[in-house]
Amino acid sequence: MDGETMTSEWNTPVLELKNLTTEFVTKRGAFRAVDDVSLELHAGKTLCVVGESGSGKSVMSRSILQIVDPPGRVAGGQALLHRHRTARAGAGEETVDLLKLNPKSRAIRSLRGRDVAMIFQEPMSSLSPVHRIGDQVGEAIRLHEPVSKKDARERTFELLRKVEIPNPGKAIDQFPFEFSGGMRQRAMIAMALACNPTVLIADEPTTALDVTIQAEILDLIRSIQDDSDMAVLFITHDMGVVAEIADEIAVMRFGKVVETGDVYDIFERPQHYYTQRLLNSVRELDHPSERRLAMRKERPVGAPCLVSDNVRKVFGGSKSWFGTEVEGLVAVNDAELELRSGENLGIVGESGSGKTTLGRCLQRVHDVTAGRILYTDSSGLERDLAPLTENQLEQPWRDIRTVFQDPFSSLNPRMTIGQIIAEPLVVEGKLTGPQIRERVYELLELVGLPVSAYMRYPHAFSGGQRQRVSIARAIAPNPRIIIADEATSALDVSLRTQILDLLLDLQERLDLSFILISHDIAVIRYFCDRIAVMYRGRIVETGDTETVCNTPQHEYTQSLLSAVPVADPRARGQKQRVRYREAI
Amino acid sequence: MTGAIIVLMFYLVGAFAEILAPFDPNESSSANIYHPPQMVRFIDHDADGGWSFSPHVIGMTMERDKFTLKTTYTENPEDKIYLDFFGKGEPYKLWGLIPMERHFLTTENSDERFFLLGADRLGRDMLSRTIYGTRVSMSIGLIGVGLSLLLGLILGGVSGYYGGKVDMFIQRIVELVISLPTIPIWLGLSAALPQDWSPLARYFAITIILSLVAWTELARVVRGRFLALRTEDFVTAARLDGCKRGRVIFRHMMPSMVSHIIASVTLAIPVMIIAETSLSFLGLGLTPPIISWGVLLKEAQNIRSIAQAPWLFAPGGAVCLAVLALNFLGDGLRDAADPYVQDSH
Amino acid sequence: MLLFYIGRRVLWAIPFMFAVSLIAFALISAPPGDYLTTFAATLAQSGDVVDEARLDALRERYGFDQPFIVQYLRWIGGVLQGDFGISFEWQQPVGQLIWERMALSVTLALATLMFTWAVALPIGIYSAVRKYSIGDYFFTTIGFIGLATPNFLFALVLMYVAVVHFGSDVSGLFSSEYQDAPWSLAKVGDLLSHIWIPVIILGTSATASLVRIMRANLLDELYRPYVTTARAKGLSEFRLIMKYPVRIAINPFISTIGWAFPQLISGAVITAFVLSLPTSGPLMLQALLAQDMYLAGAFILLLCCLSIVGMLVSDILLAVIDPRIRFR
Amino acid sequence: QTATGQAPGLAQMVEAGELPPVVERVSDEPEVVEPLNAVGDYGGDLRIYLRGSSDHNHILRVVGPQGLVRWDPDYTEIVPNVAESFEVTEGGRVFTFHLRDGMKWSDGEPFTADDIMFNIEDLVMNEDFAPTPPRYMSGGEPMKVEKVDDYTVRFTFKEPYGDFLAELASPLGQHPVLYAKHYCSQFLPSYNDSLDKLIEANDASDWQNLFLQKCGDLEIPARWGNPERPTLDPWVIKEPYVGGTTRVVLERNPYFWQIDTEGKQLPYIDQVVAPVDQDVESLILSVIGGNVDFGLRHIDPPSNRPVLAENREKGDYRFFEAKSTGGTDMSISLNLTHKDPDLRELFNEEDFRVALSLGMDRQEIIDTVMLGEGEPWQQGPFEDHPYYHEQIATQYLEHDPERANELLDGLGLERGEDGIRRMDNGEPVTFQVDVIPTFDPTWVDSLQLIEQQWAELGVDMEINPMERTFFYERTSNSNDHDAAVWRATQSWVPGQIPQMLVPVHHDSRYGIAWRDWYLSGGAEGEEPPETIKTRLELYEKARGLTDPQERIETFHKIADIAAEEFEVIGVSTAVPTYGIVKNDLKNVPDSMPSSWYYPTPSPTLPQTWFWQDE
Ligand SMILES: Nc1ncnc2c1ncn2[C@@H]1O[C@H](COP(=O)(O)OP(=O)(O)OP(=O)(O)O)[C@@H](O)[C@H]1O
Ligand SMILES: Nc1ncnc2c1ncn2[C@@H]1O[C@H](COP(=O)(O)OP(=O)(O)OP(=O)(O)O)[C@@H](O)[C@H]1O
Ligand SMILES: [Mg+2]
Ligand SMILES: [Mg+2]
Repeated sequence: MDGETMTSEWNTPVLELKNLTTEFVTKRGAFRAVDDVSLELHAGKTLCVVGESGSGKSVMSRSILQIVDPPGRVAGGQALLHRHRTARAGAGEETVDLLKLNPKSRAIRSLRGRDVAMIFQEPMSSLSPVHRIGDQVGEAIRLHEPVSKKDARERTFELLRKVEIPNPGKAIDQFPFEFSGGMRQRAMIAMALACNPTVLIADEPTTALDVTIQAEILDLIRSIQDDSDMAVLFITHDMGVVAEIADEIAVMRFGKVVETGDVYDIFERPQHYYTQRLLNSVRELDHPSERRLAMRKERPVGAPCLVSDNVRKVFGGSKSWFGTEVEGLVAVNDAELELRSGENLGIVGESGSGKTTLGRCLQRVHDVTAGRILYTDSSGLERDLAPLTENQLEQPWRDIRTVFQDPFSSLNPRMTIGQIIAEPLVVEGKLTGPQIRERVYELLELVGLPVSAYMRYPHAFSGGQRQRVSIARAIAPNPRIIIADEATSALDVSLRTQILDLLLDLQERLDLSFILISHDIAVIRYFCDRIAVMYRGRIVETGDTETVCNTPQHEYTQSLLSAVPVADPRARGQKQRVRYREAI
Repeated sequence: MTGAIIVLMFYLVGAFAEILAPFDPNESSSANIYHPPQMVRFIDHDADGGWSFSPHVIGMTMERDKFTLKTTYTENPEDKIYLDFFGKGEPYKLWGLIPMERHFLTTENSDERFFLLGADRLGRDMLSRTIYGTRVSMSIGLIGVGLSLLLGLILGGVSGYYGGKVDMFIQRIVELVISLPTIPIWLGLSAALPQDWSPLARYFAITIILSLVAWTELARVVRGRFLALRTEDFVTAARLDGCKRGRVIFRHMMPSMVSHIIASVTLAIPVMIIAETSLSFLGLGLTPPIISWGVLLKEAQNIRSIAQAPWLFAPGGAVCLAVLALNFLGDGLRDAADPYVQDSH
Repeated sequence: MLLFYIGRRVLWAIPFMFAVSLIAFALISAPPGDYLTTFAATLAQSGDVVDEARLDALRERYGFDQPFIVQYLRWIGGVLQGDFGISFEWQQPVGQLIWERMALSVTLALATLMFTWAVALPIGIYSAVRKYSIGDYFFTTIGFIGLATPNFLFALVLMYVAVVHFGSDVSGLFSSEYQDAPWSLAKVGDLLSHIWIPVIILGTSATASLVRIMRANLLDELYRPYVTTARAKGLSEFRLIMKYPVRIAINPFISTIGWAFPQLISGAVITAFVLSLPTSGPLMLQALLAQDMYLAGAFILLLCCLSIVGMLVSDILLAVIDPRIRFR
Repeated sequence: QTATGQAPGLAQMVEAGELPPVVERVSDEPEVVEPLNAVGDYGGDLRIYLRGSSDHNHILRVVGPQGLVRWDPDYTEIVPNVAESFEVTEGGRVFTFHLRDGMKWSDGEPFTADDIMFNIEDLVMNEDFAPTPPRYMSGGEPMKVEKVDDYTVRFTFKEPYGDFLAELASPLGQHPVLYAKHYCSQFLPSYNDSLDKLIEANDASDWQNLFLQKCGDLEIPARWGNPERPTLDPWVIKEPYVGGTTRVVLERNPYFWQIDTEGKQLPYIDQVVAPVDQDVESLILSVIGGNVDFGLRHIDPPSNRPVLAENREKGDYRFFEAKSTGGTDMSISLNLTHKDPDLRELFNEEDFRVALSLGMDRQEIIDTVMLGEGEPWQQGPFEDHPYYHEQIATQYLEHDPERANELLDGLGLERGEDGIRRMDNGEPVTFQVDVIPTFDPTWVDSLQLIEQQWAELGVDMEINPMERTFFYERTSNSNDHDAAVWRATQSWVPGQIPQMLVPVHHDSRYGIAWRDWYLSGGAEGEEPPETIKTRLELYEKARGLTDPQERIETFHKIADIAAEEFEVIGVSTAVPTYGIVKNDLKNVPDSMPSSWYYPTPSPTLPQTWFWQDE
């Protein structure tokens, strides 16, 4: 596009990618993750990048700041940052080509975080485990602005509050592992926004957030954008979000941009075959899966097989390390929940409300502080899992599988994908070596990964690819119950339906039950028979999915549903959002 | 790669010491006391100007000053000692079993001797001694480190993985061993050895003593790492995969420490070799007639060697070389185990 | 809170000390014979001859003919009352002999520890960040040569070179004029001007191993996602590495303080012996070799105390530095 | 002759009134010493060294035992020392000593017969303090001591005791004049009623311990640990030898009782300074660095000689010779009272021992290990010594493997397939030789050669190196050894214990069980055969003789028997060692005997040594 002729400030790009190409040079040859990508970012505008999982979105965004991990390198192209066109432009600031700068130079360092800030896709692993949240966020401020420690802390506090982290005064001194996934993600966002960047690169920044908070965050970004003409590059799989915020859309596939255009154009007149499929999937996801409904007719839901009876989980309670009484954090508060065999149960709820914790309790990964977990195994025997020791849990663990919320940290960095998926099979010991291999190949294919993934290590995958590895691992040994914690959040919509259908397939074949923890109401509606809503550690409402979605009883549920973005740009801003706050 | 080759070479040298050593390491000779090292010359010039390829050294004659008792050697250009590859030398038994008499390098005339690394105070060939020392020292390193590695990993792993009472108990044992200064432990344990054990038995006992003292360090580090690792999701995932504890520890957690373990192992081997030397210093470790690098260094450990026979420190060079090679081998192993590095080559 | 924890550890240490003392005493008594046998042997070595009848009488008086446990109880009973017993060799109360030497030992060990850390950390970081650079190879090689040379040999060579080529004497910790002088500022200065030699001798091998360990651990952390995050913030490479991966890679370092310290003290024994340092090492070694039980016992007990303190410190530091451990 | 001169430092103190004049300080009958070369000047330090702990005897050797009598510098005759003169009467049963009139302890208190009576009655004969050493007994009874007058004491024995004077001259015979009554009596319960307080104040465990702490004893470091203790020595302790010290300093005794021929009070040298080094190698470095004025102990093995010789100019020192008094540095004793009956039978075959001796190539050992110093030798004094006994010194020295093999064949020890001989029971002839490698490094070296040489005979000897306490325990106490190496540097003169001729000492490792029998009066151990018993009787007799010639003859009788029995196998003559002395240090003889009983160098009177620039 010819930017120079456009005199209007409005349409002038602040960041221009020209023919960006990024390669991974491995033993098996060079692999182009980003192939000749050209994009423009305009001040005050949002460019949404959607695309297939593994299509190079994250790598592209990292290439801009030259922080691609070692075997990767930017092979060509330009990333022109027109500094003079930004709101905070000072005298003498002009266009720089970010890719020309030495990645270790002071020049690029001063741009990183200040001019161009970045939110990473995997917030769980992207924070240092041994530094306090406040320290990590505040550092970004102190790096680029001459403020005192105290001021920085104050601003950090303010930022944490803005990104809706409850009790920021306490959170500021906590460590990342004390945070829920969504909280970490919000911390990341706070960190990126710390210096009011002119360009914000957000790589799936809201995957771990429930829709209420997501809406708040999107509002926050928008308001900053309004204030300071921040340009936003927003990578997401959630077409609802795209419809909500995008000014322009770029669609990526196999490292290339296959389609760009105005948000309305794309939604209404998609050109590329992939875009069309994507939008179809969105529509499909809007109502319950036909398959599921058909299946239920054939084989009705059975008796409860996993029951949480007043389960309570307190973190860091009475016996702390230094031997004093400390009031713990009640993550799960007398949760009552039952999963029936052959049923799909969805859990939705605010970020940090204890969904993950509840899931882990149900599986007895965490000790529970109080309550019972009644599990009925295939022979019909009911057992309370709560008091069991690790040895006794062997069988239940084989039956109940889990997909972790953070795929990256749940994959052993020193094992190949093949080894990881094969592990439960190897341990089970039922199959021979070659059989296991066969099975792994089969699983890889089922989740849409190439066979070549077998020999590679987790770090060389995209977020969505890792998530699929997690799923493959969970279904590998034919379990009875699968607890899937945000199992599809990093997948593009078409892949998402594909995976959900796969799970339904399995259910049909194997009489599986699912607990699906998700923020994506569409996914829940598509997949789940019943739904449980969590709020602050409590189950506040349960019921049939459709019933709850159509006539929510609890106020929180109402607010949640009111915040679900609609995948239609025309409907933008029309919905009335309500915010629920419990009186404390 | 080079590291691996050199390490392999060291072990081969140890294994085939009898063949590689030109002479019996214990054969002393009053005529060769503190014989300095000789250079090998490859080209032999005839009297009439012609030349031929025949490796040889120039013989030397000893003189001893009656008053200072100092030995001096003068080259005797007439006296050429010709060397022979795989020639017949003193008969020996390979590994005490197979009778042989060929040596890798010998003199053509079996009465003559040559000293590439010089000779010690009894006129014994340092090259042969260093070669024989390789056997004992490298295996002490290997066995001792192996043992302590095993102990350290198992106990440290169990301690860090289980935490709680088990951790408490194992940590107390570790602390006990750590807090006792090494020298009294050495003294006490060596005291427990029967005094008429054969040198070989004593050698093994000492190896075990060394590793009994050495394992704690690793155990403690491993535990520290485990405590941190235990909370990682992928470890939980492994548990949920149905892995038994052993498998969780060794298949899933241990690889994350592989760098550290490799580093400590490559470090522990020289430490073992040196510890053996220190024991020798105290008169407790290996003592002559056993030949180890430690014993040789201990023998060289006096002013006289420093001043007049610096070649006696050749075994020290061997230690250095072995240690460096082991270390580079360790680097290679580490890289092989590092997924990030693997992709980038 | 921390105090409570320390308190608990200290309470734990009491039964522990008993166990240690028992083992220590057993170790000392393990070698056959007793102080008097050694005494006779020592004198014989110098060509002196001892009066045998005298030895037998002393043996009885010192109670060497009594069973082990009786001797132990007698000793530990005294220790509990602050009486470490009498050194057989010197006929002096053990309490008079140990303290000054212990203090110097601790000083030396601390100095060495600081030296090793000061050298090892930067080099370790350097060789991890610049893996396979010339500098990496250089430091590795130097370090390993240091590691592969027995300390006492190094000490001896150094002394020889100093005496023969520079005509100076590097042994000891004080110049002769300060040797028996009371403590003063000048004496401290004199100490400082001498202490660097043993520090270097003792420090080289420890440095080499720390460098390698640091390097290995750091390499593991360098490519973690959180490092990239920090990089994206615009942190300079140096601060970045120092603040994030180093902080985590230092974990095993901390675990080592616990034993590094006591081991430095006991590892220094032979070096101190060669260099004639007035630290506890040579005296302990002599006491052990001479089977001067109470003296050796007191040293071992004190060293054990130091280790326990060291381990306590390292546990606390570990918890402070790695919150994952603290909140396990 | 009376004292007229004194050190400048002392003269100043006299002037200041801090000290009485020199005539009063020195006895009315001072010993007048004729210095070796010249009358000296006052001043300077004598720098020696100490090696770690238990090196107290090095101080003693320089300061001198200062007993009633001492050896003359040639180690042949006993001369008065603290005693002004002595008489031996009644066939060697009565010894009368005349003390020096007006002689003083180092604190100025008079030294009289009372001090000797205190030493003998309150300490030597005090069973609470210590058992009475055998050297003060004869015929199973302790001696009797009377004070004849203030300056005369008389010692009476039950049986004649010709060796008594030699015992007194040795470092172990100093008891009668070791403690000053006026000072040391305060630590005895019989003299001090409030001793308990003193014990407590000094952290001592009991009065014996307190006494040792304060007054020391013959051979313990604490003797040099208390600067307050009065002595009769030329130098007295200033910086004491206590645990962990790094330096010991002695300063001149202002009341010392010897003067030179010009009437100048000895010693010439102001101070003796001894840094404490742990390692022998660092001692050698000190010597090379010129920081040692006189050194002999620890540095004297021939292996150090080249380095020391090389650096003579640098260190500004010369060598002096320290002749051995005889015997061998290395002897191998097979355990003739072995617990294993088969080995015992084998070892008791004299032919076996002779064969081993003939199988040794001594010259090769000397050339290789001893740098060519020494000659093949079995044991006993050298040719030029009055006690020289040819047979015991020189039999079976030749290297004659043929004869040796014949002898072994004659014993019916057939060679097995591996070339090793078999005993009657079919077991190979294998035995271990216990040795302390740190004690004398040449031992292991020599053994390695011997091992090979004996292997030629079909005898499988194994070297069993061990730490010294293990060695003592095994070889001297529990009698568990097959064979052991020890030194046997002896000339059999009075005072020395001839442990290689008669099993009377724990170093008699060929017959520890016999020794136990002898020392316990037959209660323990094993009754020895006639040949040993005869020797033991002769030895007892010899100790009583006063006539030197008669004593020599008796010893030769013992040696005759011992030579016939051939219990101990020697290697070579004890190598003459050497010491170093600074070029500017005068009156040091170029050669002196080296022996503990002498003890080197004190009879050469270091108090007469002095500094003089060339
Ligand atoms: N370190 C690496 N080595 C080799 N290949 C890599 C590496 N990192 C990423 N890739 C590959 O690059 C491609 C693009 O990855 P990227 O993370 O950009 O995908 P993405 O579009 O962000 O996908 P997702 O939506 O799943 O996050 C993927 O196919 C991935 O396998
Ligand atoms: N290991 C822990 N230590 C202390 N607090 C914890 C720990 N894990 C979770 N919490 C706290 O428990 C609460 C619930 O966390 P949980 O991870 O279950 O939330 P979630 O519902 O899964 O949220 P999200 O949707 O954001 O992942 C949070 O407030 C979190 O801070
Ligand atoms: Mg991505
Ligand atoms: Mg969660």
